[in-house]
Order: sequence, then C-alpha cells, then structure tokens
Amino acid sequence: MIARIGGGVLGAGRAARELWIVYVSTLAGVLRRGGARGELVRQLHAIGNKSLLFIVVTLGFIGMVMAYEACNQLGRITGDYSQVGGQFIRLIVSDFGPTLTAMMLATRVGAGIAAEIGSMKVTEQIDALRMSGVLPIDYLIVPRFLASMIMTLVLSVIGGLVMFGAGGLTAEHSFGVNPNVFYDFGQVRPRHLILMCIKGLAYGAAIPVVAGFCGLRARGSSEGVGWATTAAVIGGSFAVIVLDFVISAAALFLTGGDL
Amino acid sequence: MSVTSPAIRLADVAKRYGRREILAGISLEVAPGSRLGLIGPAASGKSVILKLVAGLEQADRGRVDVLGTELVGKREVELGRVRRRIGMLFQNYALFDFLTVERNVAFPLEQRGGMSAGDIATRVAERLRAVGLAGSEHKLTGELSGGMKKRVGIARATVADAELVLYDEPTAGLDPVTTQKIYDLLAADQARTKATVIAVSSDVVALASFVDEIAFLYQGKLIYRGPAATIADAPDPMVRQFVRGELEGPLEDVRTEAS
Amino acid sequence: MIGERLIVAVGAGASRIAQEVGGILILTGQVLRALVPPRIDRRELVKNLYKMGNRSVPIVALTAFFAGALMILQAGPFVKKFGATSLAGYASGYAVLREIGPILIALMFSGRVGANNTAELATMTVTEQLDGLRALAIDPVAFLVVPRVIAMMVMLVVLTALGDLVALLGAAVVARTMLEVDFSTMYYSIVDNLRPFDFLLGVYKSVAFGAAIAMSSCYFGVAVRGGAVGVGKAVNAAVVASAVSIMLLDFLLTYLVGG
Amino acid sequence: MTDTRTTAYVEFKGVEKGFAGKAVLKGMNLAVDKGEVMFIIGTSGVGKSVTIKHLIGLLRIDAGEIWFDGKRVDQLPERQLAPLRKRIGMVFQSSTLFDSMTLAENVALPLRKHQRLGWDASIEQARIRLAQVYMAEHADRYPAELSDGMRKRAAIARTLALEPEVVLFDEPTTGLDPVSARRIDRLIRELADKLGVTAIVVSHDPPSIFGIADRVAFLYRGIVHVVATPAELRGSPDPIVQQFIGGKSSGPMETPGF
Repeated sequence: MIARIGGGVLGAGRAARELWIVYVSTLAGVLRRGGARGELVRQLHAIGNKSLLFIVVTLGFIGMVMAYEACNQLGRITGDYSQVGGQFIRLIVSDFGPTLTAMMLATRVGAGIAAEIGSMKVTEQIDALRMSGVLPIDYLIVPRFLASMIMTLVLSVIGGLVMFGAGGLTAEHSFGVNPNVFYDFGQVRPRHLILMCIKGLAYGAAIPVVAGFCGLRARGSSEGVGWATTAAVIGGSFAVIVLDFVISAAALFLTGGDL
Repeated sequence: MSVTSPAIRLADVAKRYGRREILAGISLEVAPGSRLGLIGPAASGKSVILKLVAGLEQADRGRVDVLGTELVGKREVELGRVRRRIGMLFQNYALFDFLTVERNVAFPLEQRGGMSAGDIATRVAERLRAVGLAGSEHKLTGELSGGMKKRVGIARATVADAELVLYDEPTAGLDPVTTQKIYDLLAADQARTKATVIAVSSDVVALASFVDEIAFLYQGKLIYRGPAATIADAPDPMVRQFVRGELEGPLEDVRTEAS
Repeated sequence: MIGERLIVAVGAGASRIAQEVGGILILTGQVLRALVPPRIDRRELVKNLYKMGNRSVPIVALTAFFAGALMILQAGPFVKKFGATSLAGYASGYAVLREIGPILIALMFSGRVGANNTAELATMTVTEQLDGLRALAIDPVAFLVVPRVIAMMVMLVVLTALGDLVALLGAAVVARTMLEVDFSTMYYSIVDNLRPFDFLLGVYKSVAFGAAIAMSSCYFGVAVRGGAVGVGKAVNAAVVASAVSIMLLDFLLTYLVGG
Repeated sequence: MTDTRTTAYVEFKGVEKGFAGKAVLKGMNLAVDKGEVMFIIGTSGVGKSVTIKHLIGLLRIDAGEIWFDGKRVDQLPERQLAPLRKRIGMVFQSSTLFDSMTLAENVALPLRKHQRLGWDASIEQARIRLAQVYMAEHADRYPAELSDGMRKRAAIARTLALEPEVVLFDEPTTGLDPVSARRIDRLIRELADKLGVTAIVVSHDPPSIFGIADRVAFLYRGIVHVVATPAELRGSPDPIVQQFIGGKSSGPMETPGF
C-alpha cells in the first residue's frame, strides 16, 4: 500500500515536472513565433466559434439556477431582493464568469485538444513531424495556447453577460424582481475587472498546456487516446479550480477582504 | 571495409522499456547506398532500431552514429537537422489527417526551406505521378484506401531525396501481388537516389527480393547477418526455422511484455 | 456567401445533434429492454462499481473540498460587511448542498469516469470486440452497457452524498482560517437553517445526472466511427453532451422540484 | 439458375453487397461441403472478410441468398441469430480478447453465458480448451502480455468453447511471423481432421493456402472467379490466377487495395 502511494506521489511529482517543462517550452515557442501561418486563426475559430453555443447554453442555465437559488435563499431570511442583482454581477465578474466558462472549456476544448494530439501521437504523426525537423510543441501547442487565452477571456465576458441576463429573467419571472433593480452594475469595481482578466488568461493558458501535455503522453493505440482525453478533462478542470482558489485567496488577501 | 565511412554505425546499443530490455547490446554497420533488411519474431526490437537511427528514441547505452553525426545525448533541435536528411515510412502511415495528399507530400520540403513554392509544387507532382496518385492531390488522407495511404507515405518519405530511407513494415497485411507492386516502387526510387536503406518486415520472402543483406534479431540480440538471396539456407538453425516457418526447432514461443 | 454557409453549418449541426439525441434514446430503450428480465452480469457490475468508485473518490473529494472553500470565499465579503458570521454556514451550505456540490461533482465524475468509460467502449468497438461478443451470441448491450450504466448511477449518488459532506468540511476549514468563524458557529448555522430537503434535492439531481452521463457516455462509446481519431472524437462528444445535459437537468429539477 | 434443392452445407447464392455506393460483391456464388477446409482468397480490398461476416449476421446482404444446413439464414432477425451463432463460430483478425480478463476467463465467458456453468466449472472447461490449442500453461496470463500468435490461439480456444459445427477465420495468419503462422495453420487443419469442424478461411497467405486448404475460392471483381483444389490452382492456365500465385506485380490483375 505504501509503495502504491509512494509510487503515486513520485509519479505525480514527475508528471508535474514534465508539465512544467511543456509550459516553459510553450512560452519559448511563443517567443519563436512557432506554429504555421494561419494556424492561430484556425484555432481561434476551432476554440471560439465552436464553443460559443455550448458556453451560451450551459452558462445560461447556470445563471438562471443561481439567481433562482439566491432569491430563494434570501426569501427565507430577509425577503429583500434589492441587493441580489448587484451582488450577482459582482460575483460573476470577479469569479463565476471566467471560472465556470473555463470549467466548460476544460471539458470541451481540453478534451478536443487532447483527443486530436493524442490520436496524432498514437498514429505516429508526431514522429512524422519530428522527422521534418519540426518541434511538436511549437507546431501544435503554441497556436492553441494563444487562441485559448484570447478566446477564454472573450467567452468569459459573453458567458458572464448571458448568466447575468438569464439570472435577471428568472428573478423577474419567479420572484417579481424589477429588472431596473436587478441589472445594477454599481457594485462592479475596476479590481473585479482586473481579476476577471487575470483569471480568464490564467485558465486560458492552463487548459491547452494540460491538454497538449496529456496528448503528447498518449501511448499504445486507441486506449491511449481515451486515457489522454480523460486526463486532459480532469487535469484542466482541476487546474481551473486550483487557480481560482489561489487567485481568489490572493485577491482577498491583497484587498484586505473587502473584495 | 569500404573506404568511405559507414552511413550508419551502432556500437553496443541497449534500450529498455520499463523492466524489459528490448535491445541488449546491438552493434551494426551499414555502408552508404547499401540496403539492409531486419527480420525477427514480433517485438524483438526491429522497429526500435529504426526509431534509434532516426533519432526519435534515445539509446540507454552505446553510440548511434548516423550520416556522420553522433545522435546519443543530442537535443531535439540538433536531431531535427539530421532527421531532415532521413526519409521514413511509418507502419501505420502517420499521414497528417489535417492536410491534403499534396500538402502531406510537400510538408518535408516546406519545413526544410531553401526551395521556392514553384519548385516544391513540381517536385510533389513528380512524386505523386511516380506512385500513381496523380489526380488525388486535394483528397484528405482519411478518404484513402490502405494501399493509397501507403503510397502517399512512400511519396512523402522520398520527396526530399534523403540520403537514408527507413521502411517500417512497408507491406504489412498486404497480399503478394500488392506487396510486389509496393516493393517495385521502393526499388525504382532507391535505384534513382542510391540512398542507404533499412527495411523492417515479417514477410521475409518479399523483403529478400528488395534488400542486399538481411539481419536476424532475436530477444534483443543480433543473431545472424548474411546475404538476402540465401537467407532460407542460412547456416544458423534458428534463422532457417524462422524463415521456413518450421514448427520444430530452437525458436520457442516468444513472450512479449506490454511495453 | 457567409450567411448561406452559416445556415448550412447550423442546419448540419442541428441534424447532428438530433441524430445523437435519437441514438441515445434508442440505446436507453435497449438498456431498459435488457433490464426487464434482469439478466445482468454480476461480475461485470461488481468490477465496474469497484473500478469507477476507486478511480473517482480522490478527484471528487478534492473537487468537493475546493467547492466548499470557494463558496465561503464568495460568502466572505457578505459576512465581513454585515458581520453576519452566523449566516456563513447557511450561505455556503445552501449553495453547496443544492447546487454547486452536485454540479461540480457530476462534471468531475463525467470527466473522470464518463470519459474513461466512453474511451473503453470506443476502443472495444474499434477493435471489433463488440462483434466478437455478437459472434459468441452474447448481446453487447446486456453484457457491457447495462452493468456500466447501473454502476455509474449508483456511484454518482454515493459520491455526491459523500462529496457534499467533504464540501461542508472544506467550507468550515476556510471559514475558520480566512474569516475566523469557528467550527461550532458553522455547525449550528448549517443545522439550524438548512432543511433535510436541501440535502435530498442534491441527491435527486445526482440520480438524474448519473443517468444522463451514463447514457451519453455509453452511446458515444458504442457509436464510434474510424480508428484512434474516432476514439478521441467520441470521448470529446460524450463529455460535451454530459456537460450540457447536466446543466439542462439542473435547471429543470431546480424549477420543477426545488420549491 | 439457382436450384432450390441444396446439398451443400453452407451456400452463397448470387450474393450482392455494396458500401457507400461502391459495389464489393456482385453476384457471388459459393458452396461449401460439411467437414471441408475452404479457403476464400484474393487481393487486399476485394471484400473477402465482408463475405464471411454475412454468414452470422454481422452484416446484411443487399441481394441474393445464404443457406446453412438446408435453411435460409440471411433474413433472420437479430433475436433469432443467437442459435445460429452458437453453431457457427468466428475468429477475428484482431483476436478480440478482453484485455481485462485472463485467457481462462476469456475462454470461460461463452460457457458461463450459454451453458449455465458455475464459475469454477467454466474455468476448468476453459483450461481444457486452452490445452487443445497448446496454451494451457498461459491460462492465467493477460492477453497484453502475450505475442500475437499466442493471442490468436487463445481466440481459437474461446471460439471452440461452444463446440461450433463451422468456424470462420478472418485472415488468421496475416501479420504473424512465419513460425506462429504455421502453428495456426496446423491448428485449423486439426479442427477439421479431429473434430470434423467445417472451416471457412479468408486469407492471402500462400503457405497457408497451399499448406492446409482442401479447396480454394478465388474472389476477384466481386464474384468467385474460380473454385479449385490447391493443385488445380497451381496448374491453372488462367493468367490472373497465375499472377496471384506467383505474387507478380506485372500482369492483367486489378488490385483495388493498391
């Protein structure tokens, strides 16, 4: 049993170190302007457009449910819904917008990248790239890395607004909250917007690096692709949760707690 | 010993995957322009030797000297420069499924640089004609039959007139007539470029018609090496049993641990 | 022109989604028909229960802990501004038990177990193992799919219940360290304000989530097309379908049941 | 042309099958007698594997008839295929063993499912079957630890577990090294001689064809071009047959797989 745990920890340590190497090589690749011409645009489309409907639908539902629960909860205590909208958009901007968008993207984009790079690895296309003197991380991960950072931020804004709008509709429909009261952006401070950008870019960077790392480590044949895709979804989602916790805690600490 | 230095020299090369030692001290030399076949039971390390020579894998021990450069310990970028002088046909084709037939064959030339778009286009067209695929330029590789994928792989492996060409099971699973048509293509190309060739195959009879010498690999060791024409009557009893497919003989059932 | 291409794309997308939903419903019918005279393979069921449980407990526990912690971080400013420390437990407990717990745990479960299940089934389909079963006159749905669906549904309910408790623990720990709210206040705040129904709502949701994840995971595994590339796409599609159905079901259940 | 009275044990009559608009089988006729080892040969991509999959309903034909033991089987609904599949077994090119089970558990699976044998009894039966294919000492190993040749023998043992009257082989020796291939050939021959099993073998491996076939059906351009014994085949004046046997790349033969 101890050996298994020891092995697990050792394995995790090695994996973390290799993941860090992939991250650093990706940054180096960005400086070397890796990736083929036009690949960045293709990835922006692949990550952005294809995920738009998925993000709007999922975050729309989450927005409605959260507003419903917030009003329901407040109804039990004070019944005063005046603050609900303002607090809701503050929370969306400072956390739920980027975090929940990134959780969804970790599922859709993370799995997609790992599946693509994983199947290239098991069909030896990665070796074929290397035979032409191409660095796989530059050629494959760099364009996805840049596209994912841009698109995660953009989709976080769109997702956040969709959540807020859907939340407002629910509050009005189920609890009769007046839209003018609900849609109150007064509580949103510049620091919340900065926090959103930091989180959006951090998540956008983490997801493709984790997914690319898992893809490049796929072994065997089709079951290797399956493993890579699973690991990317878990790795990506977990990275988002941990980053969210670290960034939120740091922000809480820096601003003395009146976030 | 020929005056010119050997194109490839392996000195006491060892390679292990986890607990299993795949290659246990291989020493081998291949003269420029000559053609060597590698045969042996499944998972005897044949394909691993190709990957070591192509610099796609690192040896645990020994020296791998290819086209005048020592590969062991080199960084990926330096290996890239040597690999550009090597063509490789992978067992499961390794065609880029995101590129058309034409772009697949042009890829090595584009990455190597130093050629105008026009020259690349004419070179690719010539190669596709040589393998009988003129007219399929714009197809995606996913739509092709196994035989056609094999021929695109051959065109890509030979487009850059490499000094060394490596074939990994070029005719695996093909019937005798199709197999011979593939070997005709390989022989025609090798006659034109005088490149050094190493070919791995389990179809010994067809392979013997294409290569000058055949080496027999068994449990990680080079057991025999001799002229291809007389391989069926080789002095070594194990080689004779293997080539003739006799049931009784020194070869016992080979076990393979999952790598 | 753009508009036309967009319509075609949306049309194609819509028909693909309709086809997938149809496929999932057909498979659900087959599973239910296989359950009528319950001929479930006990060994497969036990094997899957163990495999899925053992594989997801660590990741679900960690996710739940962070979820709880995040809820407190969000409630933090409230508690600080209004000095309503007694509400901290209630605020975070409410959101965790009814919403964030079940959703995040289901998402992680879908990523960890759902994606892996799809990968396994897809690999078996691609390597003709399902045809192998049919050739042995064994119905693949009854032998492979039914035990996995039951195992996934049972496991998600158990994990959600356990996960909720771990989440509350996470909330209490962060409340103690970051907001100086001691454990007893948290305990009474939760016990006094929350009703058993809040906990049960989360469990009802996990039953629905379990069914949705299980059916989409198994469908995309069995309906895979193409080799290793197909496996990657199947896992990607399964994870996306699970995420969308989790959000949709959460919305429906919250509205219809969550009174 | 098709006579209703049929003496053959397995018969394909005017079978047609196409995939995505491309016709693969164009009116194929073939009769196989009981206890015979019949090879179906031809170049890659001519549709050999497709042919035998129709016999057990893994694929449905577009036109024509398939008869087994005097009854027509190509129209059986899925539910009624189970009894047929217990009488006709199939060994796939990729062996299709379950990686999560040992060899003994793999072979015991059909016994457990169909003969209501308890766990221990089915494992014990499985060991006997594995001994028949000289794999008894590997009964407790997992498929991933073994060579392709050994996995194939285990797959044959699993197919034999239900004691089928006919066994279909889909390219059993393709991709195997020469020694393993000849071991599989010997096994197939033993099935027919000792157990009286009818074997239908899809292959393009000359040593197998001329080693163990009683008769050979040469599939070319969607129809059975010729049916003959190996000796007749070797002496056949037909240039296409001669090109295939000689493995010559030049000649009139079309190779759709090239």
